[in-house]
This record gives sequence, C-alpha cells and structure tokens, in this order.
Amino acid sequence: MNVTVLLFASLADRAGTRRIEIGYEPGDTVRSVCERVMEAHPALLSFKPALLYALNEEYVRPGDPVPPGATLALIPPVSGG
Amino acid sequence: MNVTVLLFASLADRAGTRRIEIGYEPGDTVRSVCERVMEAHPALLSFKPALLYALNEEYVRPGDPVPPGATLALIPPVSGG
Amino acid sequence: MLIRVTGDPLDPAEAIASVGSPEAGAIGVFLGVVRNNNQGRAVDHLVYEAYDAMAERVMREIAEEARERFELIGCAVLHRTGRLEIGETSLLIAISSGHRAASFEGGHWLVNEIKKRVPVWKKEVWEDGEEWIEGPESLGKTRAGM
Amino acid sequence: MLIRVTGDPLDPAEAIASVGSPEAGAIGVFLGVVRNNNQGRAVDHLVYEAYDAMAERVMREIAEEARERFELIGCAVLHRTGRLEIGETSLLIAISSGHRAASFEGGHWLVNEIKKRVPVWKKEVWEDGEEWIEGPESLGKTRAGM
Repeated sequence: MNVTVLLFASLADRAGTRRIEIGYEPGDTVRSVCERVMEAHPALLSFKPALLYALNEEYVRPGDPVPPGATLALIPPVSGG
Repeated sequence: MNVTVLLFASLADRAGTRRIEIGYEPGDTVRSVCERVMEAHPALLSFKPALLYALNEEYVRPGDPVPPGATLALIPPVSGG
Repeated sequence: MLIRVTGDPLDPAEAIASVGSPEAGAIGVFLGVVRNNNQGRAVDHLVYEAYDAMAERVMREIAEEARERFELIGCAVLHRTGRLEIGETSLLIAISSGHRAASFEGGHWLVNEIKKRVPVWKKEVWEDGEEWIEGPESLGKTRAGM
Repeated sequence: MLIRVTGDPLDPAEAIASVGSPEAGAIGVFLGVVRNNNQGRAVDHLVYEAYDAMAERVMREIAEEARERFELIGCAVLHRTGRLEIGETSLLIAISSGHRAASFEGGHWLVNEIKKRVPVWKKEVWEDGEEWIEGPESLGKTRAGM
C-alpha cells in the first residue's frame, strides 16, 4: 500500500508535481512520511518549518499515525479570502 | 408670511394632517412656533417631550430663531433602518 | 456616493457596483430586512415613512462622516419607504475599503448612526392593529404613554 | 447552508437569497475583492488555488461554528479559485440574523477564521513576476527566505 501526498502552491511549483505516491511503512506518522518526501525532494526542506498537515482532509499533528492508503496533504500557510 | 409646519408618523395621524400653515410672528423661535401648533392641536401635546426639530431640513434647537417662510418639521423619535 | 430614499425595491447588486473600485480589497453590505416578529408580536407588514428630502441629506452627511472616519473608498446608503412585506429590504448599505476591518467597523457605525439620526419612521401592522414605532425601544413606552 | 469552492464568478444575489428567512432582521454580506495593489506593488491579477474538498469541509465547520456562536439563522460561504482580475470577488459571505450586531460581529469573525484555516492560496502576478503569498504577511518573509 502507498500513502498519497498532496502538494499545493509554492510546494507544488518547487517539487514540479502536485501529487506523490510514497510507500507505506509500518508505524508511519505524519512526521515520518514527511521526512521521506523531503529526502526524495530536498527542495521542499526549507518549507518544512511553516507547514501544517492534513490527513484525509482534516488537520492533524506531526506525531499522528498515517494508515496505509491515506492521503496526506502538506499545507503551506494559507492565504485565501 | 407664514411658517410651514410638517408632521410625520404618529403626529400626522393624531393631528389628521401632515402640514400646517401658521402665521409668523416677529421673534419666533422653534419653541414659540411649536407652542402655537400645540394650542391649535392639543392632541399633539403629549408628544412634545420626545420631539426633535428640523428647520429647512436641518436639526435645530428649541431656542433657535424661525425666519418667516421657513419650514419647521416636528420630528418624533426616528425608527428607520 | 449613491444616496437614495425610494418607494422601489432596493437592489444589492446596484449598491455593490456603485462602490466598486480597483483600490478596494473589501466590500461590506448590510441589509435591514422586515422580520415576521418584533418584541414577541407577529408582524404582518411594515409601512415606512420618511421626511424624504431631509432623510437623503442626513444619510449623505453620515456617509461622508463614515468615509472620513473609516477611510472608505465608496459608500452607498439607500432606504425604502412605503409598504414592505416580510423579507423585503428596508435599508441597504454598501461600503468599500482597502482592507476588511473597515468594512465591518464602518458598516456597523453607519447603521447605528442611520438608526439614530435619519428622519424615517416605521409602522408595524399586526393582524389586529398597528402602531408607529418611535425610537428604538418604543413599543412599550408609546403604549404606556397613550 | 451554501458552501462552495468554485472556478465560476460569485453572485451576491444567490448568497443573499440562500440566507433569507422570515425571522431574519439583518443580512450581512462580505466580498473579498482583488485589489490593484498589495504592500506597495501593482498587482496585475491573482491566481487562487484550493485543496477543494478540504476547503469546503473547513468552510462548513467554520460556518457551523459561527452559526452557534452568533446565533445566525443562515450562513453562506463561497470561495472562488483560478485566475481573478482586479475587482473580481474571491470570497463571498452572507449571514442572516435576528438583529444587526450579529451580522457585523459574526461576519468579521467568519472572515478572520476563513483566512486562518481554509486551505486556499493566492499567487500575486505582477507585470514583472509572480509569487505565492503564504500567510497573511508573507511577501517579505518568503523573499528573505528564498
């Protein structure tokens, strides 16, 4: 099973993609998945301090578990309105 | 010359008219004109404590002079909006 | 500035268009609408009466003052008169500003001043009677005084 | 409740109609519109991007919370995405309430929460470049960090 990672705005521009499929590893958390994404796309590292995370469309914390098949969104600071 | 007195809302209903022409007297003020109106229409007396006054479409005070030919409006507490 | 006392229905789109500007980042709109109840009584409809010419003059004064106080770009104030049914709009305000805070603070101030100063009166008509509402809390007072 | 993220133009009349109710005495509307300048730079146009499904979910949560907090009757929140020209509406809110205070306080709260929590991002496009605006004051920060 994979985890789907969604990128938006400047992250999508920098990574050159809006969507990354990454292999699930037992015990995965938001933090561990995010770290593997950053290893594959080191250009995203500088964004990390400001990111929020959403798992299946709900905000979650870095320590929260990520089940296989989940969708994890990396959310840069929002600027809607 | 006359002074035109305008009545609105409950005052107009009570007086049975929206407009009263009243003779001008030298030295007339808002207060003196208003008193002559109330003498002619005693049913309006109970409204007096709550009234504001407008002379030629601007709020004025009871002591302000009323020139001949002026239009004096008796303004009950407003309730627009 | 769009300032109007009218017997015709009020159109938010017209008011919004009138305050549009390339410098505006926010537009605030307020509609006062006829509610089916007031102070516990069922309202059938309202009748608004205005001292038309003076009402427009006072609305313009208030709009000018709001523009200065809140650095508004555009300001529209419209009041309807005559018979209004439940759900119809009696008061329509639109203001534009660079940023959003002014559209809420300025709008609130404008509505409050309009309700205090503009010579307009409303008559509530119930199934079994009617009464001029004079002043913000007058229902009980007028009755007691009469 | 009318909650929508869409690429189509936002229509205030639709939002106002959706919050109408015989119990409503006040309707407040807020439009966030594209301004021709930001922090001293001339803006040519904006591009809004949303995490669509999540944005609608968060907008609905915020609307429900506003309804409870401010005793709103109806609440509509619409956000537009894609390319927006100067003067076009990016955010449209309409709320109805029994009395007017809630329409200003509730509206202000709603806009603030939407700007904090809804996953939407805007890109400013100038004549000579473009940049994703991330966070309310990010223009300077992102530049410094890049």
